[in-house]
Amino acid sequence: MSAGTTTSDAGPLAELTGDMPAEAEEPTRWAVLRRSGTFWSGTTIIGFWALAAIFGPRVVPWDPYATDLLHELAPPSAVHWFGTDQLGRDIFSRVIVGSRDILTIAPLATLLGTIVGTTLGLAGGYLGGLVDTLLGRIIEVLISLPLIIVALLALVALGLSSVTVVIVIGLVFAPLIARTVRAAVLGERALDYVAAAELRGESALAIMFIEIMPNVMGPILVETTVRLGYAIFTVASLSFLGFGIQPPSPDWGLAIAENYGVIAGGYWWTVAFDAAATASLVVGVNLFADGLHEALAA
Amino acid sequence: MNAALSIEGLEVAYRARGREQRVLGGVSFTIPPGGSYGLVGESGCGKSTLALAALGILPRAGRITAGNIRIAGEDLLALDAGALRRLRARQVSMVFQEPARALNPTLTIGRQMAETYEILGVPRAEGEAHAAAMLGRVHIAAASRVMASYPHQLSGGQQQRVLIAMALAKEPALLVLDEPTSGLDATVEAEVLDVIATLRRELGTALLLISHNLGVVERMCERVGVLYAGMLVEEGPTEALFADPRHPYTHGLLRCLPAAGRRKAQGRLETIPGFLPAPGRRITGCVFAKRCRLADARCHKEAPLARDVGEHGGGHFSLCHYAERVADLSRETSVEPSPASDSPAPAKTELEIENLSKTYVTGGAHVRALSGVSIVLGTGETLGLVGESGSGKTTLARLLLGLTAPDAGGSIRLDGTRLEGAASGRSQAARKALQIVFQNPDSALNRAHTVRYLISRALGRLGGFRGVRREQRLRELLAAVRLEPQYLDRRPRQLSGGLKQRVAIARAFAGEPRIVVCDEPTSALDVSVQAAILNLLAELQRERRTSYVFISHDLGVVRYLADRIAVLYLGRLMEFGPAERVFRGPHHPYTEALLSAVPALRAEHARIRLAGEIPSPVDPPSGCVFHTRCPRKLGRICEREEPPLERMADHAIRCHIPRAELPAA
Amino acid sequence: MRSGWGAWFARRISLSLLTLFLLSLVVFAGGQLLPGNVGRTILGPLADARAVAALNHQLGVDRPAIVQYLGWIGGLLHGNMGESLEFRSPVAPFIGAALVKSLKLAAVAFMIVVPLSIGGGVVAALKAGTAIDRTISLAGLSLTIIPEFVSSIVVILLFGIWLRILPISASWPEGAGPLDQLRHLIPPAIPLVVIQFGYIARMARAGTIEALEADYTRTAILKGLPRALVVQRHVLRNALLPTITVIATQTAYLVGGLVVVETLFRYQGIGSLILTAARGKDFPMLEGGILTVGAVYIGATLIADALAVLVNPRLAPEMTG
Amino acid sequence: PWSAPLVQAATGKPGTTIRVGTTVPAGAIDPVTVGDTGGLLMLQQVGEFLVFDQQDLRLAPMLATSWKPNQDGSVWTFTLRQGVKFHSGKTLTADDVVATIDRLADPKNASNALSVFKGVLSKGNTRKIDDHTVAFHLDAPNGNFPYHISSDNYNAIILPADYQGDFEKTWDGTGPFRIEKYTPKVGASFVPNPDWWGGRVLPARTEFSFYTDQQPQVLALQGGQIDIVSQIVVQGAQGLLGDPDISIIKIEAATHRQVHMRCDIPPFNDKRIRRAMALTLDRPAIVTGLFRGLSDLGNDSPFAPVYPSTNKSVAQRRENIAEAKALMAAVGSKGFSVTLTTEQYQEMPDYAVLIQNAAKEIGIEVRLKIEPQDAYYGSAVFGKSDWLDSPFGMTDYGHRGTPDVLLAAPLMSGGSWNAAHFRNPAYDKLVAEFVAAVDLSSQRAIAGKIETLLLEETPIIFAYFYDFLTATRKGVTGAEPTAIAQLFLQSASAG
Ligand SMILES: Nc1ncnc2c1ncn2[C@@H]1O[C@H](COP(=O)(O)OP(=O)(O)OP(=O)(O)O)[C@@H](O)[C@H]1O
Ligand SMILES: Nc1ncnc2c1ncn2[C@@H]1O[C@H](COP(=O)(O)OP(=O)(O)OP(=O)(O)O)[C@@H](O)[C@H]1O
Ligand SMILES: [Mg+2]
Ligand SMILES: [Mg+2]
Repeated sequence: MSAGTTTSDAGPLAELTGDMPAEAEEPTRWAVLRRSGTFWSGTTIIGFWALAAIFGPRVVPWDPYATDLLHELAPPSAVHWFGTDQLGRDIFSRVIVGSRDILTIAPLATLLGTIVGTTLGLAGGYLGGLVDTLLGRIIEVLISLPLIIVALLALVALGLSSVTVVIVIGLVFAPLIARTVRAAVLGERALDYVAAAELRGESALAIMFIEIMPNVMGPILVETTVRLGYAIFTVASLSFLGFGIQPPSPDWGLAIAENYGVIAGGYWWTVAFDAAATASLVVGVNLFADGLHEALAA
Repeated sequence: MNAALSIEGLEVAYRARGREQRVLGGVSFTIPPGGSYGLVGESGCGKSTLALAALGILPRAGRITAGNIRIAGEDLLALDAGALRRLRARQVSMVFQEPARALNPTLTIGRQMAETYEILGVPRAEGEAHAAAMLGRVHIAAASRVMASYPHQLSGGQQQRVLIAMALAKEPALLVLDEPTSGLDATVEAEVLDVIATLRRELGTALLLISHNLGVVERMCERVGVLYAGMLVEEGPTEALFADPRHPYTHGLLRCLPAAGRRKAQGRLETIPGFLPAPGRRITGCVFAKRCRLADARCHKEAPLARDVGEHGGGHFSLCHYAERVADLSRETSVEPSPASDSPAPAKTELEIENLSKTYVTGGAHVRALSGVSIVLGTGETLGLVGESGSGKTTLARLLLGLTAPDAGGSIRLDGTRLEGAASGRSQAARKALQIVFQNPDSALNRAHTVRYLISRALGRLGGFRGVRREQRLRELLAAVRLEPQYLDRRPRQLSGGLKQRVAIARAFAGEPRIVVCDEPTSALDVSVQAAILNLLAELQRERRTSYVFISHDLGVVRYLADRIAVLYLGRLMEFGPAERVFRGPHHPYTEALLSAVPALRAEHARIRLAGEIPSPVDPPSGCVFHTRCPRKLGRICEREEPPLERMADHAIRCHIPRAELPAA
Repeated sequence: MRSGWGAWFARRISLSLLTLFLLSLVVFAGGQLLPGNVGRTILGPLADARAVAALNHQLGVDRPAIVQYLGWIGGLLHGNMGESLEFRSPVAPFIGAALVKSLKLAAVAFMIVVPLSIGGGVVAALKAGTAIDRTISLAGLSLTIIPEFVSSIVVILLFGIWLRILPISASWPEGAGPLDQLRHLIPPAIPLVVIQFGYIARMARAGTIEALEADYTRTAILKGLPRALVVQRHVLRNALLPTITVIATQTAYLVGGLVVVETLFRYQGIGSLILTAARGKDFPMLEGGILTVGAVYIGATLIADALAVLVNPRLAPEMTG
Repeated sequence: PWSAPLVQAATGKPGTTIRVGTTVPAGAIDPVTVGDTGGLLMLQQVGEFLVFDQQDLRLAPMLATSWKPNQDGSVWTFTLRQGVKFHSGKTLTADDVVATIDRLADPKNASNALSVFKGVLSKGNTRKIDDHTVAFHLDAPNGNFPYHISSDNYNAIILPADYQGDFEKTWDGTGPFRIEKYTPKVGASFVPNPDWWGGRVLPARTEFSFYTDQQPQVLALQGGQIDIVSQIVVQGAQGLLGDPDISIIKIEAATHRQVHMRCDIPPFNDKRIRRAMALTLDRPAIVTGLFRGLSDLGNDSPFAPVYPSTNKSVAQRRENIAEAKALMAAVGSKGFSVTLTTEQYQEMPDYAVLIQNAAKEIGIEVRLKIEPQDAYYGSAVFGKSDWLDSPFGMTDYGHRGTPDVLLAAPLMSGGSWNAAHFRNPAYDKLVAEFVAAVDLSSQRAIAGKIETLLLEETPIIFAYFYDFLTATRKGVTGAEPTAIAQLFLQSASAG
């Protein structure tokens, strides 16, 4: 056989005939996700609340903000399905509409935290050396501060508004996400495709964001969804402590804070539905995260 | 007497992503007491699954769906938990592929060994004595020190020997070895295999040996089974099967190895086209039909039955309709001998490495990974870099590419111009000139990107191509590495190992490099794929006069490709010269040992055993670094004085022994 | 490796000190952002401005910020954590008392949750795929997401008010014995257990499943060891390492992050100490509290890492890195 | 003889332990600086005042047995009780009184009473006549001066003359209880003072537990872990109001919220708009809804119904949307939007929501900004405080024994708490007259004029003055709270 000929039937092109490689046959992650009951239950719950947030104000039976001091603390009935609160507002309407603020703030905060955290994690993990040591220290500093305390301090310092809540939770989450991302990046950094990119003369930014980032999207995605659960939790806790969403928002955490004192008096409905709603949303997000996690691990 | 292991119609399925996938489809064979049986086949064909199933330790996802297994006469599937435990305690042992993972990292070796005796009711002190003795039998000298160590404190070879000692401690009727040496150096592998062979003979243990290395199987086993897609396609006495394969697949496997002494100039290597079918896929007809050059319509429709095809008796079975025609395959593509030049034609010097050293500092320790290495490489030549694990091959590659900065003092010249130490400091032209093909394509290809992106990006950055030009070059490059355009939109995980390595090669060639470093580019691949990749590399070199620095621990492969060979030991250049001269000798005693340790098929030469472990590069031996293991050590001079790298023409050797007395093949 | 320990500790400790120093800077800088001033906070909004100025002068907070910080850190180097501005007495006893309380609560919570969740996780792993596994996993998932303020209220109402079997305040009376203290600590520990259970159980389950499929476990099974021994000696040792680390990282939260639980159960732990110090602009108290939490967290991770190395010496080389 | 500031007779069982839940003192317990309810409650457990302001807002003797003004009310002379001993054993004399009051009036002293004495009493003007007589030479005539040094001024517990600022060590007062143990942030306990001038102290011991929140106190009371919650607000305590195991002690008080509208900048610089805003509120409904009726109605002046000087003939303002709309129309305003800034405190967020809803009726869109208290007050000086700078804000004001301070600081030109930026010379003059008036009938007459003026101008909405509430377990008797959150326990019994 002479050099350069590739037509012999035992030649290299023949090596390509036959089956597709095994992997191409396997169900894709999306297919795994599609069959995941966990994922769909989560999506359904989140979807329900998202719809409630969008269309709630138009479909609820009462104006969620309308006070009626003559019918305060009325128990659940045909008129007020979930009863009324201390100002006589309809709890059912408030619970439905109450998903609004949390469903805006929590995802935005998580998104911010993810963006900042991913950037820090990529920088620390890829650049290494002094940058990493310094970032590592700062991350450890921030992590050793209990989350709720940082959030409280920052909110007191920066003033209360939903934007501040977003920024504060985002920044509190950033180091946690950065830590996860950094660990994943360290694994990737050792892989040869990074060396190959360096040998092409790619810039550090290109290597971080074009080469490495797509490969750590799995952990980032998982971390993000897990964080989203915590964000909901945290927003609710901050509202509960009076540092989050402002009255008269029908926000659930706020509602629980405003009313929990009266449950001992038997007015359980002022808190129960909001607590259940909070729990259901966090469960939803966690189920969603779990399903995603399974699919990514598959 | 009962067979040590008898398997009949074994079928195993894995549940993966919610589906059952059959990976073993009715395997039957028997190992007589004290017999030895080798199992070979491509990665993923079900070898490990078979071994695990045979011992009843399949992973959770796995399930035996049919068949039965008898160990020393007992029906494994019918035993209750207690009986199964007793059977395992006395009759069977297994050594896994990766010794580091088969030892519990949290317990000392002594403790783990003692368990074996504990369960047999041997008193503690006696058990320890037994364990120490057993370690002695697997050539571990400081038994008490090793027993007090944790697994991570031992080298891979030691770990594997410990596992073998542990496996043989209970003098089992059956020993299963799943690729017991594939993570080890050839020199260590040879020693481990020796130990196994000796002990097995002494204890009368039957052996099931799984290996993709046909040489190993040939050396160790009486019978061999060839597994393909969960089916035993051929089975027979080792001698007969290797000499006269009766299945096209076996035939292909044997022929795609670079046969001893074969060189790239002598033509292409044989390959097996296509891929292993995906597990769980229903196949009508012969499982191998799609890749078989003998296949006809019948093969695609009708599944062949196993039949005895042996001419010499002794049970030689083949699962092929046309077993008798397999022999014809050889004749079709016999080697066309072409004049092999003894030393490479004098070529222009492309790359000049002078006095290159590299010291890593980790945790206060100085690891001298490379020490004063000087090498030259001509245009269009291949430099083969060989040496045991840790000898500094990869370090040298990384220094060349600028991925690691060398110690001060040395220099790398490309075409006479000195290169900066770090790739980031080099000109784009210099970066373009030096590219690499990594060992593991999974690691080397960014799995997030498509083939199109992977290659285009390299074309853009290194070749400076844009737009239509780039698209055109992309097609050309694909054709050059024999990739069909249909793969452009796939991601690496949708490609087989061989295809991935082609993409990696295409990427390396995107900027028309002058030199490509290949760091063990085929060691992660099956032999059938390896041949195709070697062919490709050889062709690309012929077409483009690219120089290669080719790193491999497989001397067969190095011999096939290399024009010059550099032998490294503990970061020192021990020998450097034209390939044929290095192989033929006179050569360095270390080279001699490396050559003799290669378990080539039907090798005739006697093996040279290197005593002891590779010394630590943190604290290398005085004088000649090889003296601690050298079988031809002269005496005190070797311990005291580092021998110079003595040149004779273009062949340099670092040894105190006069050239005339040095060994030759 | 032995000599590595000294170097490892030295390195870790110096890094920890650096972290704590940075932490003190962050807190100090953050403290400057808090609105108002100490004098105003102590005297209230309606107090006369002259009195506020006089008080600020007395407390020395009218000095430049950097001077205050240097003064504070100088004192710290001499082992003096400073004086509380609000309480006008040394902060050390306040922090000491709060720390002891926080540690007690954390210890009780750990004592309940660690065996429970590790046991649960391991059992789930051993029975993976069965109804038991699914029950435990689902319970873990469901419990983890109940916000503390919800579970705390339920606990108070249920045990403290309706059933009256547990105290509703975590603060035990003067001179209470260990058992009585424990009784008071159980109610606030329950919400913490609820939150932590799922998290730790999940880690333990994952680790156990991984170890169960590991080659060394197969090696052990093939030795013919009884299953219980295989699990105990080979699986658990390896499986629980990541869990230890996770537990350690929870200490920062358990010791310093319990504002809600401490408020609801009237417990004077570090969390509420930090919060009141911040709101009162009581800088030495705030620094002291936060640094204490930081030190506890760093200490816990240090211990967890050292423990991990002890259990699995293979991790030792990483110590140098 | 006058024995103790007691309404109920001491009929309870002696020798019980009284467990009280209260707000945690915010800082060091120092009579000079204390400004929070937790702290003042601690002071009052061991310390006593010259006079006691009773629940009906009339003064009763305490450490002073009698007092009288000179003719124009510019000098007040107090006669001290004989034979009173400090816990340290020292006998009380005029020197102690002079030193105590001078200390509080000294601007160099970080004194929390400075704002009370401002323009009333200066340092050095408290003079000893003899060992048991003290004269106060005022900066200006003041008919209500005794209130300024009564229990209303919680800092004014009488201390030994040589007080060193180390109250937390000595707790040296003259009161019925002496300190047993004080643990900052945790609690305190007191035991009877056997030498008390007032006679027998009923309880064997009192224990105070500090809480940062009302809810845990309510729950602790319901759970039987404490006997008294020293102060509750209706929000969050509705459960207690109907609980048969709980008694509520209710004291009519002047505690209120001031909803200020800045008179100097839009949108409230026109008094018609301010009046329109005030007319939107349905006050009786608010009082029912927020306080279950446990509150008086406010008439947009500091004159709470509880003050004897209040002129009740001035008509109560009622919700009148039509009139409010007419006023808006008269100004030509179709409505606007404005932010109501207020504090995260008790019922205030709820009240803010009610204001928001009410304002909607006349086209005013109110946005809420509800801040933590310290953020709301900021530095508490003009230019650095949401409280003093916001165009529309709501501030909490505690009970005062007289309306004097409330008339002056928040409403007079240049008043230091004048968040409404209200400047009205006629008003300033009326207030000066009111303060100087010594007899009740002239006070009432001037009050009428002030009330009318404020209704016309409406710089601040005073919608309600709610009652001070203390909750006890059934069976607790003899506990006497005051409207500023003091709690006298010498006659208490836990049944
Ligand atoms: N736990 C598992 N779950 C699902 N599928 C599995 C599992 N283990 C192995 N497989 C699949 O079973 C097939 C056979 O695998 P096995 O490990 O037996 O092959 P092998 O011949 O030992 O390969 P190698 O040479 O790479 O070790 C492969 O397709 C593999 O992907
Ligand atoms: N980054 C590093 N830090 C410290 N030591 C290193 C580093 N890289 C390699 N070494 C050490 O340098 C020596 C040479 O390593 P190198 O990887 O070059 O060997 P190799 O010949 O490529 O071995 P193998 O055949 O196992 O790939 C070894 O002792 C190795 O442990
Ligand atoms: Mg295998
Ligand atoms: Mg290498």
